[in-house]
Amino acid sequence: MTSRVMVGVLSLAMCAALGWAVQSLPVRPTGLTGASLAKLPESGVTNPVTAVLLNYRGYDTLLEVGVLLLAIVAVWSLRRGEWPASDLHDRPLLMSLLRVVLPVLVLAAGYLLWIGAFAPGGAFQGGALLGGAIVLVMLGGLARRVLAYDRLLRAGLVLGVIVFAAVCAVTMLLTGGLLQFPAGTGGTWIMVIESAALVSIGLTLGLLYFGGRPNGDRLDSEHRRPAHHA
Amino acid sequence: MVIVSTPSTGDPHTMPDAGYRIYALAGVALFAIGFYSLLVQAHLLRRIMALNVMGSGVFLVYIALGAQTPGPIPDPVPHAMVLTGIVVSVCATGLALALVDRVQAAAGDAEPGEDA
Amino acid sequence: MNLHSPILLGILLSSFVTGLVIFFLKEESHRLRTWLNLLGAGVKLVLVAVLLSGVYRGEPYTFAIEFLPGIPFALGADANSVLFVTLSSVLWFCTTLYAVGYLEHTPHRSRFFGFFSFCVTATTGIALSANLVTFLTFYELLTVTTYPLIVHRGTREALRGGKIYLTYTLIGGAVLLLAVVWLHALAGPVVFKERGVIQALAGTRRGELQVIFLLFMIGLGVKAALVPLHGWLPKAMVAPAPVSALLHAVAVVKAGAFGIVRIVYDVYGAQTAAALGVLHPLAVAAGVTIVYGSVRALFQDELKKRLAYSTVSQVSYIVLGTAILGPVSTIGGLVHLVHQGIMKITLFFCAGNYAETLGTHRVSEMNGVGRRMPLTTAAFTVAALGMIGVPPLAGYVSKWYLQKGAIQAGEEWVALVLGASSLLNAAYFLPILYRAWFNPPPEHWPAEHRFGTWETNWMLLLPPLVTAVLVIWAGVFAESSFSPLVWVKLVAAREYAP
Amino acid sequence: MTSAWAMAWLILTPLVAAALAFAFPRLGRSLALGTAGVIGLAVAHLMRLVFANGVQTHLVSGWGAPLGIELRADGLSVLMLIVTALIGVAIALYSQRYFVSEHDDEALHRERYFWPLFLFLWTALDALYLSADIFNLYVTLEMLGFAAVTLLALAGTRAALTAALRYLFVSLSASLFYLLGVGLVYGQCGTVDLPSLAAQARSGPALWVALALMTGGLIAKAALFPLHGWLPPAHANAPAPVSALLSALVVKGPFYILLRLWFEAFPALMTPAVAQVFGALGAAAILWGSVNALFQPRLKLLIAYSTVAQLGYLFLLFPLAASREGGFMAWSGGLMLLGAHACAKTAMFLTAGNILHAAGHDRIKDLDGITHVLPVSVFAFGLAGMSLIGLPPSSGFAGKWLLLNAALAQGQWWWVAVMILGSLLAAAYIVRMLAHAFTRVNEPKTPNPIPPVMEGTALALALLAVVLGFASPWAAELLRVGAPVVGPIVMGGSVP
Repeated sequence: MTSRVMVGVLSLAMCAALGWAVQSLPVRPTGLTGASLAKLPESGVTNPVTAVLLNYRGYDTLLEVGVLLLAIVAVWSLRRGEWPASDLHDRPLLMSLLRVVLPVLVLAAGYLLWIGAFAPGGAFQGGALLGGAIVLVMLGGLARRVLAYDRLLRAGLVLGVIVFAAVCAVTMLLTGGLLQFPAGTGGTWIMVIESAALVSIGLTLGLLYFGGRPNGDRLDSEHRRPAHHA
Repeated sequence: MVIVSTPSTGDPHTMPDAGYRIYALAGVALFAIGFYSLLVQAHLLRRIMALNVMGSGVFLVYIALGAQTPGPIPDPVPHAMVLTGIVVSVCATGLALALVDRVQAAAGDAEPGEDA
Repeated sequence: MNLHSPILLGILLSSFVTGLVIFFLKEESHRLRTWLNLLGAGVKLVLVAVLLSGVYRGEPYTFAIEFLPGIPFALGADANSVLFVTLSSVLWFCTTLYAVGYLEHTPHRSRFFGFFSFCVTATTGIALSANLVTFLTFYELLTVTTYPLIVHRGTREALRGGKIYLTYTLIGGAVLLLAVVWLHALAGPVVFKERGVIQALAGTRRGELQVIFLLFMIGLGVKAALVPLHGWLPKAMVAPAPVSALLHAVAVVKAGAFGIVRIVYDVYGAQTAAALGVLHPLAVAAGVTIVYGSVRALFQDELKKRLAYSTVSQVSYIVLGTAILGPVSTIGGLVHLVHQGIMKITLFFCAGNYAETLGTHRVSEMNGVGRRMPLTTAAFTVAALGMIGVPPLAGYVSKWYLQKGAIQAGEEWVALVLGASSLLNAAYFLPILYRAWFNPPPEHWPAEHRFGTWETNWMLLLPPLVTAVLVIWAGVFAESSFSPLVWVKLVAAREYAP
Repeated sequence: MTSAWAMAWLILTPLVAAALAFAFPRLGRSLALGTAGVIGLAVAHLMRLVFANGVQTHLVSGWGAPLGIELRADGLSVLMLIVTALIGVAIALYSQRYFVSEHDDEALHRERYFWPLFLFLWTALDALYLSADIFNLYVTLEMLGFAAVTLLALAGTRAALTAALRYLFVSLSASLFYLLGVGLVYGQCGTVDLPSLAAQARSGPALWVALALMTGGLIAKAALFPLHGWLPPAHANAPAPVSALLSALVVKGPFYILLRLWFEAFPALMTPAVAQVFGALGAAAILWGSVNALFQPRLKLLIAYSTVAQLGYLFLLFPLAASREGGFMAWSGGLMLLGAHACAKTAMFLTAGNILHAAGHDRIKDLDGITHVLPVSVFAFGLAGMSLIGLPPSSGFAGKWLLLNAALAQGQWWWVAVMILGSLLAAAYIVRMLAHAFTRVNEPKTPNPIPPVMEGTALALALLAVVLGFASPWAAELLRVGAPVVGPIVMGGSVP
């Protein structure tokens, strides 16, 4: 109990210090709004957030796509995934909902990807929708065969990193700078990167929900050993 | 995620300059609450949630910083950073959940540390 | 780097490469290992002979590569280096032969001889170091490479001895490191040079230099077994006899004593050290050690222990000679570096022979060993008499110069110390000689082995005979042109040159 | 090849290789070796450029600060990249045989996932050492932490999983502290670019709090006393090559960021009191870690506690390098010690892996006579131990020499005492292990055979830990490029 009190005091003290720090932040700081907007025409997109994500700070996003892949590699290394539902005929309502919702979700994901260049949206937002669609698919117990197809899944998961890195290499050959797009082509390159990223992000988010490597993992099917855990 | 209400949507000269601070203060409060829970909660799932609360606090601070600069358009840089942070935090949560499950499968209970 | 640098490197590499190769030899390739050992020791002897003549002619020998920023890893050869390197490489050759014979049919010989060779590499490195950091490097390497030799037998007792050894020497090493770093922080890179290199600081940094000197003496005093830092030496007696020979005569205590010589003469400079007032306390410490070691030796029944305390006492003659200002005592101290080495190694070889051949480890078991092993006992007798200081043997020469030097320097109390020590030496050596020659041998020796023609294995017999001859030669021909004494006079002349 | 290409190779090669190693699990081994080769060449090239032309900067996407991200390679970065590459190559070699030597499915599973995770770890470290942007550093830190935790969990034992979970919680919360700190810095300064922050040279409550947050997070990640509790179970229970990676490389990343923050971005906040606090924590780590190492029953725990102690030495750099007199000596000494520790600790953990493999356990009291069955490994352990103790001519000695010299020149003798005491304690715990190795046993057990590459890698690194002492002038020259501290590298008025 005393330790709780101590932790409480510590947290309060930290909160107070943080509040003090926030209060002391400048009222009219420089920020980067002006700079972001000024360079927007050169970035190839008109949505400033997308410009920051994929152009000004595109390098962050490259690593971030790497982190996403790393997360799925990590989860797969830890355990096997589980199917939430066994029999989809038990859930007629879900099935009929999915028939409507799934195409809409995929379409919406594509739309978000496209609109990201001009307005709020982009690969991450689209990817989140796509991930949601995959979760629904799994909840419905659909597409077991596809999701058990290890090679395909792996290809989809690494697509984002590979395409991003390829774009890096190609544009670097053209301009000599990392992630520096030839003048006027920024929008195209960004769209290439985002399209690949959309697939990988969607798959990653969906498969994180699955929570482990699919049962079709080649190593498992080769050896057919019972699970030690899960 | 990026569509965030900011206090500076109107004419910057009529708005209080430091209005964004209330959001930042809420953010640091969330951060502190999350930190407290992280230290006092024993249940692993709650600790993961505590980390997410801390993360949300941090993101709220970043979002508030977007409104720090005057003008109708918020600063896109911290917003993009939050987007990156959220993706990382999703990954972290996924990893943590998988690891907790492995630990529970190996140990049979959710309390860590007895043989650390 | 000049044409001479390959010789300096060669002296180190002759044993280093030998050691490396031996590590990878199979345990069974006994013959190859023996030849490699002797080849390495022989090559080293030849190279040292070349170096000796070169330095005598006044040729410069230097070798340096980058090591620490601003401080090279530097080798060189001055008269002091050559004295020590000659001593250790000659005795090394004898010890190698002896060790081959001694360790026949025991396990882990490749490991043993590998570290054995590394050990001499470190010792010759100490001798040839041209600056303080290089000296420190080899000094610590010596510590590390000796440990596996001390614990070689792997028994509880051996491990305990090894632990005590490391405790003392590593702490000593740490103190030495502190002294070296501190001096560098004050004076910048320190290169060994006759008459010292820190005169410029002696006026302004007197207190710090005194403390640093004390740290140096503690750091080096551990290996040189200055009382009260000598505790490891008797405990390290658990090591095999060739290792004891190594510890006492060739490498470890000698490295400590040589280090003290280096610090006093070539870092501080005798005159500067005297002006700082640090020599007199050192002389007193040496005097105390001399008497204390002799007294303790008197009460040891185990032969190797008695010899160990005798070493504690005798090595401090070197320190004493160094700590008394003036060329004559310098001669006495330095020449004892050589004389103590050849006398003590003879004694340890003989002690090992008794143990291996007859199984006798104690003085009380030595009745009549002279009749059973006349050659070994003759060598033992020569060395023991030399230690006592009977003319015309080697020890007499050292003591005579020490005595004369002390009186010249006005330190009459030293004469008392030397007199007392000689009496004590006689008191602990003469009874052994009497027993060995005049008491009747027992019916059965504790554990007797027969080795055909000779009284013991010829590889065990030859080394003590050779070193005993050296003891006589160093005394009788002290004033000839090929003796340690003549060389030492050269060193003293350079140190005290106007 | 421009420095931009060298930097791009350093980051993209391991990233792409990681993705491919995941997509094609059978290729993992070859991909890692290929990556090691490419990275070796790229680091060598970058080093050449830094020596020839000074600090190398690349504006990613061509924008430049404050809008864009900068990659920057100065002497410090290059040194860290070299250390990473050395250890990375060694681990890539060692792991060629480590996992498959057991021949069961679990081992195969571990190996298949080891390679992509290892390559991600390498990506994260390379990116971390090249980044000049404190937000980008956050992303690299997270990548580093995820990869490290998962690699540890690969061991699959209960102890390892529990340690991994604890490590993950520490790592994630520490990252959030860091991230919040970055946010406050941005709020105050309007930039997250290190050189721009340095140019602003601001102070104020927000920056103090921000720096405190970031420092707290980074200290926890770097396992500085008293936040080191997660380290020993984590490093001791991981598979051998992972233990080596964690101890040699992973904890160095956050330490590096601390240097960048305190010495480059906010030197104004580095008051003598702050410097002394860092030093005091470091000193406590040295003593606490060393004393604990003395009493550990298992070899890998001993080595892990030794890491706690050795990390303490790195933090002595703060009080010693902050001073003008001998500042650069301490700076280069501390960083040389970092490299020395990386080589020595890798050699030790790999040796421990060999011992575990051969003997089936690593209980120190039952390791009698291990020299007779694993002479090369024990020799490697001894050599690595020399470097940890700081015996000349090892690289550990070179580092300690410079630190000691700086401390004495500045009259901060208390750090001298701590360092010397730490060395003696290190000697004690290393001899504790080695003494068992020399014990005579009558019937040595027949050990499991060890693939030669596993013994060879350990020995090579141990030798490197010793002979790199001779590379210290070179390291000092490298570190001089873009160093944030000044001062001579040799003290004292040179005596004639």
